[in-house]
Amino acid sequence: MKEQNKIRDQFPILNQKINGYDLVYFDNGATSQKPLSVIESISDYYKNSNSNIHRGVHTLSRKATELFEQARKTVAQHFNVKNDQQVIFTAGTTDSINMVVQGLAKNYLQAGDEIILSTYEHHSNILPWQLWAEENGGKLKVISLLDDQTIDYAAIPALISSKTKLIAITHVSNTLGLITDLEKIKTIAQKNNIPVLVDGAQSAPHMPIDLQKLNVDFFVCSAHKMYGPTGIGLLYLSEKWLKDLATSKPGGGTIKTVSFEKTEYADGALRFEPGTPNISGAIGFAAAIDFVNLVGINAIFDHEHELVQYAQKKMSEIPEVIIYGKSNHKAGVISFNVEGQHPFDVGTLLDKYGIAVRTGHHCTQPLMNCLNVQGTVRISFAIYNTKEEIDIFIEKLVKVIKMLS
Amino acid sequence: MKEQNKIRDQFPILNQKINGYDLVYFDNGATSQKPLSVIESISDYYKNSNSNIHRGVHTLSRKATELFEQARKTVAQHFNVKNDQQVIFTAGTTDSINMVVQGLAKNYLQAGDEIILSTYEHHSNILPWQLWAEENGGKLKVISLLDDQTIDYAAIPALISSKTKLIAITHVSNTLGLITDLEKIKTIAQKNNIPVLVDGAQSAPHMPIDLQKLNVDFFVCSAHKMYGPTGIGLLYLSEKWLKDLATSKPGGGTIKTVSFEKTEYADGALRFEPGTPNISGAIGFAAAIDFVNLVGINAIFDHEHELVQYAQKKMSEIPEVIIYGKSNHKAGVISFNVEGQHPFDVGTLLDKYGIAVRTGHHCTQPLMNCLNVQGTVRISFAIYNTKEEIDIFIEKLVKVIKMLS
Amino acid sequence: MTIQEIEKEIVEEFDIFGDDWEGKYEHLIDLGKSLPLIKEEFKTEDRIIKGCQSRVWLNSELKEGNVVYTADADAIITKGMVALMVRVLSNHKPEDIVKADLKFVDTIGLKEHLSPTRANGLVSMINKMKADALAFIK
Amino acid sequence: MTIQEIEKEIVEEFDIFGDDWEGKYEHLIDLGKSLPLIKEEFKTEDRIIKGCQSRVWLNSELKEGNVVYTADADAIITKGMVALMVRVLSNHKPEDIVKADLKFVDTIGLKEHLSPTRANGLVSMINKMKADALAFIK
Ligand SMILES: Cc1ncc(COP(=O)(O)O)c(C=O)c1O
Ligand SMILES: Cc1ncc(COP(=O)(O)O)c(C=O)c1O
Repeated sequence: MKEQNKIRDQFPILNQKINGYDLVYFDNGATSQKPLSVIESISDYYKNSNSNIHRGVHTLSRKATELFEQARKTVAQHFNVKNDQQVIFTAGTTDSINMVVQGLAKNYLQAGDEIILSTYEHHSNILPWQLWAEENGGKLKVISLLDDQTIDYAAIPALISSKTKLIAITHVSNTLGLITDLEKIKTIAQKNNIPVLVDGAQSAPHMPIDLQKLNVDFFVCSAHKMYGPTGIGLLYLSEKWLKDLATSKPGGGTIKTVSFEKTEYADGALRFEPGTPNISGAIGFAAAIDFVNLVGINAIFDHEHELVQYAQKKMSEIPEVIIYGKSNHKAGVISFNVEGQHPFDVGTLLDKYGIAVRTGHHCTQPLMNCLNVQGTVRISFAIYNTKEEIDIFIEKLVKVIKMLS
Repeated sequence: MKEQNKIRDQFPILNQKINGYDLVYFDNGATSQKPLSVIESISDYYKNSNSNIHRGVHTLSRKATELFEQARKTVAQHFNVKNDQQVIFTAGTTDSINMVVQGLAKNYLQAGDEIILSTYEHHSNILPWQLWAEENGGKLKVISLLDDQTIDYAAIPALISSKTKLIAITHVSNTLGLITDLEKIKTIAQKNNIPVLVDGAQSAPHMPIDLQKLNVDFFVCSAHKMYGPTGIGLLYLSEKWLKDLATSKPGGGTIKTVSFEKTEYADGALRFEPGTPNISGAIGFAAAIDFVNLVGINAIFDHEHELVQYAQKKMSEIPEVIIYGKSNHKAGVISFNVEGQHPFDVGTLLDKYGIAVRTGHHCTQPLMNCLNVQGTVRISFAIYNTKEEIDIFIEKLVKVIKMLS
Repeated sequence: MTIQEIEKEIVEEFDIFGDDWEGKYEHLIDLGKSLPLIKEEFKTEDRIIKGCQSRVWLNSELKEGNVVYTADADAIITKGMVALMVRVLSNHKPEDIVKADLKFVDTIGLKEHLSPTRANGLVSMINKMKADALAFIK
Repeated sequence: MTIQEIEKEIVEEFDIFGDDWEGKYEHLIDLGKSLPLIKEEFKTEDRIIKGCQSRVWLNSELKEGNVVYTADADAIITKGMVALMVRVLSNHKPEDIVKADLKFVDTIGLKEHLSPTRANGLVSMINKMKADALAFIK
């Protein structure tokens, strides 16, 4: 509890009133709040070391380059990446996925090829593939869900053909919190020699991830969902794809030599980081990882797991509440509806009580269709949330239900 | 002078010693420093209003959305854009250009088509076109420079054919500071009904830009070169291209409805802003524009122009100094070499005296080839630079030349 | 009653609740529940005004020089707001509708629902109501 | 002399300048100018070590059990550094070269030039020198 207070002290934004009530921030799946150490890493950078990086001969430029490359090392270490060149800074998960799709479209994917996705993918892991498929005669195959909304692993082999070129799957469903069993996916993929892309936007903030052990081809996530700033994310490439993924977004900094006749591209991460990168973003990302490691990612997982268990139990006691994806194996996310009520009304009234939740389709419309709902209400936790906040939430939820019915 | 001090007070980074000497920051072409108001707009955002934007029903989300959309309005107003949906936030100039190229490649450019560029383009305005050309059988045609390194406008008509699909040209050369006469370009383009893309990375920080008057198809720039944060830039689209530019980078937020069968994309700016945008970046960009407007963009231009005149005059008095692009019609940039010396040595020694300059090819290798040099030394100014700093620079440059020879 | 008079009436109606926002919202919800606002046959795709989350249907007709609106929404709070808008604007001359400033929303403390960043389609609905009125003038 | 002895000699040579960085750099520049470090015929494309801005050429040979380096650079400060490296490492057993820690660069206050973020190719050159030495062992 004292520990918890010390953590909350790091997040000044939590000390505010909304409509006269203490803010309860349960919208961490959309974006987490940022600790002071992250906020200050950014201002410190601008106050002391700001400069453009690479190629610079002056002191500030060297300082900034070292901070930026140190950030790359911090990210690499955190995810246990062997060679820090495999860590590519992008604008976020969506940007990372687009870079993979555009690169693969150039020298790997052919007309008629198939990509396997799951029903609970985020739009950001659907639309880029869908656009590729539409424009190039490709095909998306969708893994269905079982009645408890977990992935129907047994259905995957039947989806695989000689045309299957990739499995792109989310690690943790942003809507349901369910954790995909990547070992099962990988066993099937490896047997058929199919590369795997893991959308880690919702797993990276909540659980330990060892990319050497995970041993997939692509892993992507966003800093802003894991205590870091907006506008920066990770694209991890396996050693193979670091060489083989085609350049889709060239620009200043990605090259060795340029002439109008011929351009020789750089090796390593630089080939995928055109133009001036989000330098302060990378530094803030590293500060966020330092924060996570100070608390301990396992401690974060345990804490959030406890919150989920506690909240699900309490919510189950409210007869009008329908919880989706009610498994125990889930990260800090719960999606629900109140019977007969529109999620928008529930969210609006909870907000009046100072409780920030997300409502709607959560960028997972295919999952909504599968659940046969317009939307859900989603609460999602971070390390700074408490059981007391859940108690408040439950109390107010009961009030809201009364108001609406 | 008092005004100038008040401005410098806004930039805490300038008050530092490098190797015992006062920092003289003449690397503004690479990236400018940031005033406190920009730095604080970012920390304030994270301390008070951080949340994911759009679709949110809770108070913080509304606050963050309003700040983000207000930032769009601020940028639109500054560049006199009619409809703020024409302002698209990207990761920077390079990202903006890539979005244009990728979009045009889908439904506008055909095999055999030609793009016209100038010899003094930045790699970021060469490589994306070159990659498109290589992969799709397109062709780049290059406008040559006259002996004084200005664009040979008279040569353009001969480059135009029925296959010419776009002129992509930099507004201000990042290496030479020369200002392109866009009216001449536009006259030729309009006569032949050819769209124009303007790379404003180096003009937006230094001179007033009215996009309604300018009336080009695409205009791009980066916040970090105009007192704003890294990781955020502008892609301006004309009304026509806001509708017609193909979606190349889809993701969460860019849609109306999604299913695995069919996706309906959103109208307006959102279609080009997939995933969680760089929210704090957009807010910092707006704060930077507020700073520019407080000082006055015309005052900035005049001040920098005076510095360029002053510095060029003083530099001309040093016999070993060769200035490139020695026109009077230039923004705050001067490129030079010391006869017989490598720019890297000049830059390294100036840095020892606390003077930050850029050396090398400045991501303009084709221009270097044209100048027949390996690289140059570049000094570039911002509103906080002073004549006193130029005096120091000149004094040290003379010393450096002595040390090297 | 003129538009202004109806606005005044609504303001007084909500004034009773003072600072009691819960009372206000309960009243709004009651308004939302009180009546079917639109004929089922009018709830067609082309009459939908899409917010991100909550959908609004609107039908506009000109009857004896006045615009008659009927509308509906799928979320009850939105529907309450829709009911207020219809009560204020319906059965008035197009000219008066176009000029209406709808300040009452601010006064009764529900302004946030008309924020353009709100995901409920209300702003689009009002724009549509005014646009339809304008079309009847021309 | 052993590698360490040469390092010590260089440290003493630079110690004379104390805090006078200008003196140090003038000395470094003189070292760079003093001699052609590599035969022109060896300045081939495949012997170039590319920094972003300043280029280094390196040639390694094994002569009577010692590695003999010759090298050059196009920027004079880089060339001075190259001259120091060659002076320290050339004519030693591959085993000793591989182990050398080259702390003298730090001691004489030129460490920044060995920063991996420096655009001068020196770090790559040292890596190449050591890799070549290692190759001679195997
Ligand atoms: C003329 C010009 N174009 C494009 C760019 C690329 O801008 P960014 O690195 O912010 O993407 C620059 C920056 O160096 C530039 O000067
Ligand atoms: C599972 C999942 N994938 C992708 C994304 C997109 O991330 P971003 O918006 O940071 O690009 C999200 C964020 O909502 C997500 O939850």
